[in-house]
Order: sequence, then C-alpha cells, then structure tokens
Amino acid sequence: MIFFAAALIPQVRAEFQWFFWAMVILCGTVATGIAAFLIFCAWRFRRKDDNELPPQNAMNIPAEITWILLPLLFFFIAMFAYGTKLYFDIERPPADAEDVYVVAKQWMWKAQHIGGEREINSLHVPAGRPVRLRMISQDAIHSFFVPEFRIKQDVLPQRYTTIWFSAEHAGTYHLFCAEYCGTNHSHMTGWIYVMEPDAYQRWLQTGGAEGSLASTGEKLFHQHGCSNCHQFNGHGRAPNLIGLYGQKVQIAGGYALADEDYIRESILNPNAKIVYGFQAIMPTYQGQISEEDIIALIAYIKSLDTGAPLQLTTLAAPVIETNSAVPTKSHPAERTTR
Amino acid sequence: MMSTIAVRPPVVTDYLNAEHGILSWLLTTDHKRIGLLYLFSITAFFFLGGVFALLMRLQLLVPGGLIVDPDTYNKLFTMHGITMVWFFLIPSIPNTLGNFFIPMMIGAKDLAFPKLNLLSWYVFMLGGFTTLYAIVRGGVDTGWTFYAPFSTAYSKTYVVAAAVGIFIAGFSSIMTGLNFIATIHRMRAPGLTWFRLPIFIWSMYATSLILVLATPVLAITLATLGIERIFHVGIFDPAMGGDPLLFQHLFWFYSHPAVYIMVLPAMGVVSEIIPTFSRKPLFGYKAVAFSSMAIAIVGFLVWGHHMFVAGMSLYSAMVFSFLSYLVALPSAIKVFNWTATMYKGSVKMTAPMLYAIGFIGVFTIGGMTGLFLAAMGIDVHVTDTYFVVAHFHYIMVGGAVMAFLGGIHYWWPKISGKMYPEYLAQLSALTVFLGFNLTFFPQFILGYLGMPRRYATYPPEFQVWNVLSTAGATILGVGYIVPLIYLLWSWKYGQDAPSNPWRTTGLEWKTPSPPPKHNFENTPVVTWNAYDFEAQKEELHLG
Amino acid sequence: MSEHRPTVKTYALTWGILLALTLLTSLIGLVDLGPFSLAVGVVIALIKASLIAIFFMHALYGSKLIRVVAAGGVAWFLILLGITLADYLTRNWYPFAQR
Amino acid sequence: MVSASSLALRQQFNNPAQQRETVTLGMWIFLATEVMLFGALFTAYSVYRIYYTPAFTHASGEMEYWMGAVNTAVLICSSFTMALGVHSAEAGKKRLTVLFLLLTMLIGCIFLGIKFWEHYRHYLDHKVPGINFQEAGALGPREQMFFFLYFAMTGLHAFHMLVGLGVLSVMVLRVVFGSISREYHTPIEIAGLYWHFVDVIWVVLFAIFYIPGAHLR
Ligand code: HEA
Ligand code: HEA
Ligand code: HEC
Ligand code: CUA
Ligand SMILES: [Cu+2]
Repeated sequence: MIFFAAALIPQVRAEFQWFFWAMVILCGTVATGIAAFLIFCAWRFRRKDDNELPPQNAMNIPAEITWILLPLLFFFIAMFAYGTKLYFDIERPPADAEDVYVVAKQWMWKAQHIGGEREINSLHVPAGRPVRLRMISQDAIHSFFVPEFRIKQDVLPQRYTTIWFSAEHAGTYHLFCAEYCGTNHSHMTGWIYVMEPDAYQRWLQTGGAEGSLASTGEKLFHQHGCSNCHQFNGHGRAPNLIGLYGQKVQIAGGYALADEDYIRESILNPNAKIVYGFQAIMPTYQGQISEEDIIALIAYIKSLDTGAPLQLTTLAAPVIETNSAVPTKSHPAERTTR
Repeated sequence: MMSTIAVRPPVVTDYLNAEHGILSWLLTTDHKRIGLLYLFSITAFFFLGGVFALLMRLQLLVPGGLIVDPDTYNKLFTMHGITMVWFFLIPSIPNTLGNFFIPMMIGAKDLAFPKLNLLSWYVFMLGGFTTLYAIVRGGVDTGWTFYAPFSTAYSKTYVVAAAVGIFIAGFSSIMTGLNFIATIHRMRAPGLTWFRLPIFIWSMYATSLILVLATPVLAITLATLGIERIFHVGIFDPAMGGDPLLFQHLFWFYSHPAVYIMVLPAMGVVSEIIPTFSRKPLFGYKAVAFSSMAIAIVGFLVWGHHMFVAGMSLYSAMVFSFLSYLVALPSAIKVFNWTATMYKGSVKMTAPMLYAIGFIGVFTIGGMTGLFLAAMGIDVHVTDTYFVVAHFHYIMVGGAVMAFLGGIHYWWPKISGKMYPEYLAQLSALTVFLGFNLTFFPQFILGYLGMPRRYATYPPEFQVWNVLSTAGATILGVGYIVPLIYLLWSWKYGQDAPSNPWRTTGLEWKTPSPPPKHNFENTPVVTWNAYDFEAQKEELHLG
Repeated sequence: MSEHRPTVKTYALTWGILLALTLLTSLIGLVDLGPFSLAVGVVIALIKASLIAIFFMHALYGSKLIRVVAAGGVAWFLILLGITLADYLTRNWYPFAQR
Repeated sequence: MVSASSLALRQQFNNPAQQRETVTLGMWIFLATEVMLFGALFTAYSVYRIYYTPAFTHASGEMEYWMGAVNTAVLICSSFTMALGVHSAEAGKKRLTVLFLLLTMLIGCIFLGIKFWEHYRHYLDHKVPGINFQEAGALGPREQMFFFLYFAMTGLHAFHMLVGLGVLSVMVLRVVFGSISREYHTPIEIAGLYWHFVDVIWVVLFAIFYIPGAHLR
C-alpha cells in the first residue's frame, strides 16, 4: 500500500529504543522527585515535641487540579499516543514484505519459506528486507518473541496471526516462546539468522528445497483429490479457485473474505461456510492434512492468480456471517479468471 | 504490691476473653474474631506461597535450573501465583483488617450479616483446602491465568481441582463484599456521614464493589473451563469453533479489577497511617475518596491491556490502552495527596510509617512501569517477560504486602492489646524494603533484556541478574519471618497497649484495646470529620 | 410501612400483560424475521423483565439506593458485553493486505 | 409487650427498620452478582451467535418451542402467586401466605418438570454436548456451541429454581411455626425477590434460545 512505501518502513527497534528510554527518564525523574520529597518531609518535619499539633491545612484546589491535569495532559496522553503509533507500526506489515510461514507446536518452531525451504527452531532471513510471518499453532497458544527486534505476537491454534520485522544488521538473534505452553516452554527457543543478501542467496541455494511452497501445494492438491472437484474451467461441481484469494465470497447467509483463515477453514471444516450456489459435498480434511501441508495448499491457491496485482479490499464490516442475504450479481460459480 | 495492682487496669471482658475454647472461635460471629481466623489462615497461605517462591528463586540461580525439572518448576510458579493471589492477597487486608475495623471505624456493633461473615470464612477454607488437595495430589501447571486451550486440553495436572478451589473461594469474596457494602451503607453511627468516613472505609467500599461485580464472572469462567476440560464441549476449543480469546476476555474482566482489589485496601491503610503519624488531616480528602471510586469503576474498563499481543482487535487494544492511562490518574492523585499530607506535618517515623512511606515509593515505581505496559508499542516487547513480573511484584509485594504489614503493625495494639517491639519492627521494615528492591529491581532489567517469564531454564547471559534477585529473595524472606516471630512473641509478652497509643482520631481508638465484644459501650455519635485533630485537641492532649 | 406498595389489582394487571406479551413473542417467533427475530424477542423479553422488576420486585417502590444497585448490576453486565463484543466486531477491521 | 419484630431483631442492628433496609439491600446486591454470573454466559452466547448466526438460528429451530413458551407462561404465573404470597405476608394473613407459597412451589415444580422433559428429549436426540452430541447436517459442529450454551444456561437456571424451591420450603415452615408475622416478614420479601429474579432470567433465556429459529420448525 502507498502508506507503506519502502522508504517509510518504520524502524521499530530504533523508535522503541528512544521511546522506552524517554519514558525511563521521565518516570525516573518524577519517581526520584517524589522519593526525595518524602525523605525531605520525613526529616524536615520530624516530630520534635510529642504534643505538638502542626497547622491543619488539608485542601488546596489549585494544587489538586494541577496534579490531576499535569500527568494527564503532558505525560499520559503523549505516552498513549506514541505507544499506539508504535504498536500500529509493529502490527501492520508493509505491503512488500516477504512471507514466511511459521507453525508452532509443543515445543518447537517450524518455518516454511515461499521458496520451499523448511527449518526447525531457526529462521534465515535477508538483512534489510521486511519479513512477514504468518503463524499458526498446532496445539496450545505460543508466542513468537525476538527481543532484539522488539516484537512479539501470540501464535494461536486454528487461526493465523501475523508479525513482521525488518532486521538491519546481519547476525544471530535469540527467538523465544513467550506464552506459557507446557513442560518445555523454556526450551522452545531458537535463532533468527539475519544474513547479508548474497549470503542469503547462497543459503537458499544450498537449502535443498524441492520446489517452491506453491508447487508442493500443487502436488498436494492433486494427491488429496481436490483437483477432482475443483477444476479450473469453471465447470466442476466445486467452485473455481482461481483468483479466489482476497475475494469477497458470497456464502449461504452472507459474505466472507477469502483470506488464509477462510481457505484453511474451507479445507478443514468445509460446511462452516457454504459457497452460494453449491452443495455441501466437500469432505472434511480434518486430521488428514498437517498444518504445514495446509499452508502449502494455501500458498498454491494464492498463487492461482492471473498475475494481475491483487485487488485490495478494504473491509468496512467485520468478516462474520450475517443473515443479511442480499443477492449479489456476480455469482461465484461463474467466476473464472479475472 | 498495691501499686502493681493499681497500674494494671481491672480486667475487663474484651473480645478475646469473652468466651473460651476452640468452639468459641470456630462458631464465633464476632467480626473481630473472624478477622483473626482470617489472619491466621492467610498468613499460612502466604508462607506456603513464599516457600514456592523461594524454591523458584533457587531453581533460577543457574541457567540450567538448580533443583527441579521443568514440570515441577511450572507447578511451582502456578501454585505460587494461585496461593498468593486468591488465598493471600485478595483476602489479606479486606478480610483481616477490614473485617476487624470496618465496624469499629463506623461505630457499629458488628457487620450487617455476622453469620454470613463466618460462613464466608468456612467457604474460604473449603476453597483453600480444595486447592491444597490439588497441590498435594501433584499440583497444577497452567499458570495462575489458566489460559485455554492449554489448561483445557493439554495440561496433565489437577486443573479442575484447583479451579474448583478458586471457584469456591470466590463465593467467600462475594459474601464478604456484599457484607461490607451493606454494612457501610446502613450501619454507620449517627452523625457519621459519607464525607466523615475514614478513607480506609472508602477504599473498602470501592474494593467491595469490585469483589461483588467481578468475582461472579470468574466463577462462571472457571466453571466453564472445568466443564470444557472434562466434557470437551468446545466453548474455548478453537478446533470446535470456540475462541480461546473469549476465555482471556472473561478471565481478565475479573482479574484486572482484581488487581485493584489487592491495591485499594492497601491504599486505604496508607491513608490511615500517614495522617496519624503526620498528625494532620489527609490532604485532599475528597479527591482521595473519589479516586478510590474512580479506580473501582474505570478499573473495569481496561482488562484488555493484558491481551495486546494475543490477537485482539487493534482498535479495541487502542481503547484499552487509553483507558489504562485514565485509570492510572486516580492513583497519581492519591500519591500526590499522601506526600502533601506529610508536608509541614509533625512526622513520626514509626514502623507503620516506614512501611507506608516505603509503599508510596515502591508503588510509584510499580505503577509507572504499569504505564510502560499500557503503552502498546512497549508492551509488545516486554509483555510476558520479567518486566511484567517485576511490575506486579512492585505493586503487590512492595506495595500491597508492605501496606498489609504496615496496617498490622499500626493496629496491632488494638487487635492484641499489646505493643510490638518498635526498634525490631523498624529494622525488619528496612530489611523488607532492601530485600524487596534487590529481588525485583533486577527483574526489570531481565525483562528489558528479553527474559520471558515462566521459564524453568534460561540462556546464560541472564544469570547475573537472576543471582541478584535470588539473593534479594533470601533477605526478603528473613524480613518476613522476623515480624512473624516478634508479633507472636508480643502477643504474650508485649507491653499492654493503651486504648489510643498513636494519639489519633479514628473511632476505633476510642474504645479499649483490645475492644470489648460489641466494640463500644454506647453507640458513638460523630460530630467531627475524619482525621480532625483540631476537633479532638483536648481529648488527645495536643497543641 | 410508610412506602406504598402495589395492590393486588396491580399485580393481576402485570400478570395479565406478561402473559399477553408471552403469547405475542411466541407468535412473532413463528414468523421469519431474519436477524430481527432475535432482536424482537430480546426487546419483548426486556420489557417483560422490567415489568417484573418494577411491579413484582418493587424496584421503583423501594429506596433510591436499591434502584442504583439494580441499574448498576445491569450496567456492569453491559460493560462486560459491550467491550467484549467491541473486540469481536472490530477484529477484521484492517485493510486486508495488512494481515 | 415483646413484639415479634423485636424478637427477630438481630443484635448488630439498632432497630427493625434498619434491619429491614439492610437485608433488602443485601439481597439486591446479591442479585447484581447474579446478573454478572449469568452475564458471563450471556456474553459467550452473544459472541458465538455473532460468529455462527446461521448455525445458531438453525439449532434454535430444534428447540421444543411450545414447551418453552408454555414454560414461560408457567413461570410468570408462579411469579404472580409469589407476589401475592408476599402481599399476604405484608397483610399478616398467614394462611393465605402459606397457600400462595405452596402454590408458587407447585408451579415451580411444573416448570422444572417440563424443563426436565425437554432436556430429556434433547438427550434422546443426541444433542447433549460432551455426553452424546451427534452432529447432523452442514451446520452441525457449530450447533454444538449453541447446545452447550443452552444446557449451561438453562441448567444454571434450573439450579437456581431448585435453590428457590428450597428457600420457599423454609419460608413455609417459618410462617407455619410463627417466626414470620405481619411485623416481620422481610424473609418472605427477600425470597420473593430471588424468585422473581430467576423468572426474569428465564424470560430472557426464552428469547435468545427459542425464538431465533422458531420459524424453522
Ligand atoms: C495490585 C496489583 C496491580 C496494580 C495496582 C496494577 C496497576 C497497573 N497496571 Fe498492572 N499488573 C498486575 C498487577 C497490578 N497492576 C499483574 C498481577 C499483572 C500481570 C498479570 C499476569 O499476566 O500474570 C499486571 C499486568 C499489567 C499489564 C499487562 C502486561 C502484560 O502482560 O503485557 C499492564 C498493561 O497495561 C498493566 C498496567 C497497569 C497500570 C497502567 C496500572 C495503574 O493502575 C498504575 C497507576 C499508578 C501509577 C501510575 C503510579 C503513581 C502515579 C504517579 C506518582 C503520577 C506521576 C507519574 C507520571 C507523571 C508518569 N499491568
Ligand atoms: C500477592 C502476590 C505475590 C507475592 C506476595 C509474591 C511474592 C514473591 N514472588 Fe511472586 N508471583 C505472583 C504473586 C506474588 N508473588 C504471581 C501472581 C506470579 C505469576 C505466576 C504465574 O506466572 O502464573 C508470580 C510469579 C513470580 C515469579 C516468576 C516466575 C516465572 O515467571 O517463572 C517469581 C520469580 O522470581 C516470583 C518471586 C517471588 C518472590 C521472591 C516473592 C517474595 O516476596 C516471597 C517472599 C516470602 C518468603 C520468602 C516467605 C518466607 C518463608 C520462609 C523464609 C521459609 C520458611 C519456611 C517455613 C516456615 C516452612 N514470583
Ligand atoms: C467432493 C468434492 C470436493 C473435494 C474433493 C474438495 N472440494 Fe473444495 N469445495 C467443494 C465444494 C462443493 C465447495 C463449495 C461448497 C462449500 O463451500 O463447501 C468447495 C469449496 C472449497 C473452497 C472455498 C471456495 C470458494 O470459492 O470460496 C476451498 C478453498 C476449497 N474447497 C479447497 C479445497 C481443497 C484444498 C481441497 C483438497 C484438499 C478440496 N477443496 C477438495 C468440493 C470439493
Ligand atoms: Cu511455546 Cu511457550
Ligand atoms: Cu491489568
């Protein structure tokens, strides 16, 4: 998206650094001030005579107003605003980020690159390029945490979550699982290898990948018999999947957005959302396809594109089923290549 | 011979010797005795939780873990969190000092529902024993937060028993809260209007509101969790269409307000100690009173700040962040008013005052690091690290426990009728303060460096700070053991306490120490404001 | 008691209205109103609930404090419901390419 | 003369009016906690109903609609008799009070009977999640969520009814044995509040579980 032209990629780590330390200095000053004042009072106004009664002043409206408004207006609002800005930077990947898929399970991290390379408890990425991770868990909740990059995101079962980073310098960085996930939670660690672009290219070549992720997905598509029903001429008894990704699909009783989660659900739980005009005949693949293979299938379906740039739909409404079955003109069954 | 008899006042029947025998304690409906029952129970739970903490700190002395395997460690922090939160800190001040002093401070004979009060102790103990059963049978390893689906589908430990224990204890909280609210509304002495109430009463009132409104949600959430674990109905299981984040929402809807259950009473105690030992009315009384209510109410709107990286809506997260700053404001108001109270006062540094001042300092740091966490961009990095652990121990251990100890010392003469040894008490207050900071300050650094929490082992680069923290914990442990010993000692051998040893203003000091069974000979009539030394100048021989 | 209380007549009238409303919902339920059937059902239910609270439970006959408590209970439930739903309803609110 | 009201005055109170107000307040606070107790489940219902609207509507069509509707009417009748019971207690009419309380309990039992019968029918239909739920049809998996919430909420409600029956039995005994009188009838009022509250919950449960899919039957 234009908002995220490469030049504007926020340097999350740098921004974090100065924000964090600005807060340390600010809060440190206030805290030291309060502590100093307490000690000063304790000493300066110590009781000298056991019967003494000091002046009984107990209220000062201007003072109250000052210390209500001062922190709020000067500190709290600024902290909120900057914290939120930084958060949105962390949460929204730039459009040109390279996708890597991550599957978490008790207690390891599995990564799959678009090129087909797979790794366990390590992740190789090029320096200076934004990388977007699409993550899912096979069991409990985990959390992908790279302290050096100042990023963290919980990895949920049955749902893709996203995090992105752009590492400036080559090096190795610690990867931790930060959400408690059972016995070996503290062993669910790994390394991120950030490499100079040429070194990264070399690594890719020696990676031993058997074809890209999408091509693996294509094989699976035939293996699992998807292609029997889903044909690309628009005549099968199942919807044509070309150009599906990113579309707004009409389903029984509403619309759904065909993102990764939708495709995944269509495979594992096809009856949850029935494409309008089709029968609920697709068998469930629950328990038959691993998370890794689902990712390959998704990569394949995503690649089923005519090459035209993806049309980005901005959704004003939540992607949930509603009963508002407004008929649509473009019947999905007639959808062919765009 | 004659003179010794004359020095000792004639023995009056106070609440302690009004009846005798174990049954007179187990069947009592006297709020003061029930307060003591609670005091003993929560002290036991505190030391149990403390032992878990010490074992944890020992384990973390070396990167690979010193004493236990990861499974055991996971159980340790879970059981530490559960005992400390539900069986120590939440009932700590309300059920001991609150039980004991709410009726006394408002000039009532007892709480509104004395039998309910006793029942609440039994329910609490039943919950406690159920949880102990879970612990003895082999423990729980879900973390005190019980996140699904780990707790519902993957943990192999006694999750249901522990959840049932907390579920039961929750009803004790509800009963107590209900009792306090009804009491404060309806049982005040003639003339004791809302704005004449001591701030401690306001805090307890705000606390009770939270107890009553939040705890039922926890109860139903844990019940659902148990059902899900036993029957696999799918409510939190994503494979069956459930959403684990719903569990988190419901859990934190209770547990965030619950952190204010822990700190509001502490603030109340501090608001009593500071005016007494500054001999000045609390500065900005109304501001402090209203800020308690504001915390109680706004505190219900911020729970999502525990879920910033959980996969929640960005926009919700933003609102939660903003409201978190809003709820920090009343705390700030209190801090400033406490300090202003000391200004130009007549300050006496007794042990309770040391604790109170320690509270202000440590709570400020803990609260300010809460501001770091509420800044979403920072939270992404430090959430689920030791930074969070340090944040809440600063408020809960440095803040609430310190205020609890301060309150126990402050009211000890009234509770036991004996004075505690002042010098020793000051010494151990300092020990607690130093040990505490040594234990938990390094944890801020650990968190910033990226050490995740709930780790049984850790990379070697984190060792230095962990060693410091463990060293601190040892000192802290000593700091807690010493008061236990001398307070018990003073109960038997301490000097008799006069009825108003601090020469202060509250109603609770206008009756003998220890108080008679029905608190006051005659229902007092109140014509003065709280902390009004001026009005009681003659009575207190001041000026 | 100085406070006045509903008379038997009021009780009977309330009862009659409640029964009528029950019949009404039951019949409306049979009609397909799409998403509105739940909404209509809930609205009628809330009217009935208020009637019970006001006339059978004397919510408006008692002290102001009691009204505050009753309203407070409902308000707090709405906080729980509203803010939780706010998350669910805005979870997919970002531009598609961003997630 | 020692009146019944001063006999019933507990030592912590100064006068009967204070006692009555305090106890009533306590009950209302308790009801607020009950709102939150059910509130958590209502929230869960709302979340999943938004997620799985078609499944919820469809599953709602499988309710025993008329049993639910009749039950609503039944419970409203019991609320009416309860109100009359409190009214008679205020007027000091002991016999009438006992009569209305017993009537209320009887109607409550009818409600529970119907409710149990419904649950049993669902059981035979294999609709009890966690025990014998069998998915049927395209929306099956998500209907399970509906049925879980249905059983959880109506179950919790039925549990409250049972407690209510217990409380009312005690009240009947207390009226019969004379610890309740024209001067001191707060316990009956309190019990009435509880009973009406349970009725309120049911009225809403009926709306959210039975109505959305009623037209599908
Ligand atoms: C008694 C307990 C207690 C209290 C009172 C608080 C108070 C606060 N807490 Fe804390 N918190 C916990 C106990 C507590 N917390 C616990 C147990 C957890 C972790 C749970 C778990 O995951 O296990 C937690 C976690 C936690 C998180 C989530 C972290 C994470 O997991 O990612 C956040 C995020 O916003 C947060 C924020 C706050 C804020 C803003 C306050 C505010 O209320 C603080 C307000 C106080 C002040 C701000 C200080 C006084 C102010 C001044 C002196 C004014 C001057 C200051 C300036 C001008 C800067 N807390
Ligand atoms: C009220 C709350 C409370 C209190 C008082 C404490 C007190 C302490 N806590 Fe606790 N802590 C929590 C609440 C609390 N904690 C919570 C909620 C968690 C999160 C759990 C989770 O992640 O699920 C946590 C987690 C937690 C961790 C992080 C674990 C992890 O994430 O891996 C650590 C690590 O250092 C720790 C340490 C301590 C220490 C050293 C103390 C010290 O203050 C304790 C000092 C007390 C003593 C040392 C007792 C004295 C006893 C003796 C000297 C022994 C004598 C023995 C006999 C007489 C038999 N705590
Ligand atoms: C028996 C035939 C059949 C097989 C085999 C089959 N599908 Fe389907 N699929 C369907 C039908 C029919 C639909 C439309 C109805 C629905 O949504 O369930 C569909 C829908 C989908 C959709 C949603 C399409 C849209 O336009 O929104 C996706 C994605 C999908 N299938 C992927 C797959 C994959 C991947 C496989 C193999 C692992 C597969 N299908 C196997 C019949 C089949
Ligand atoms: Cu995976 Cu912790
Ligand atoms: Cu919080």
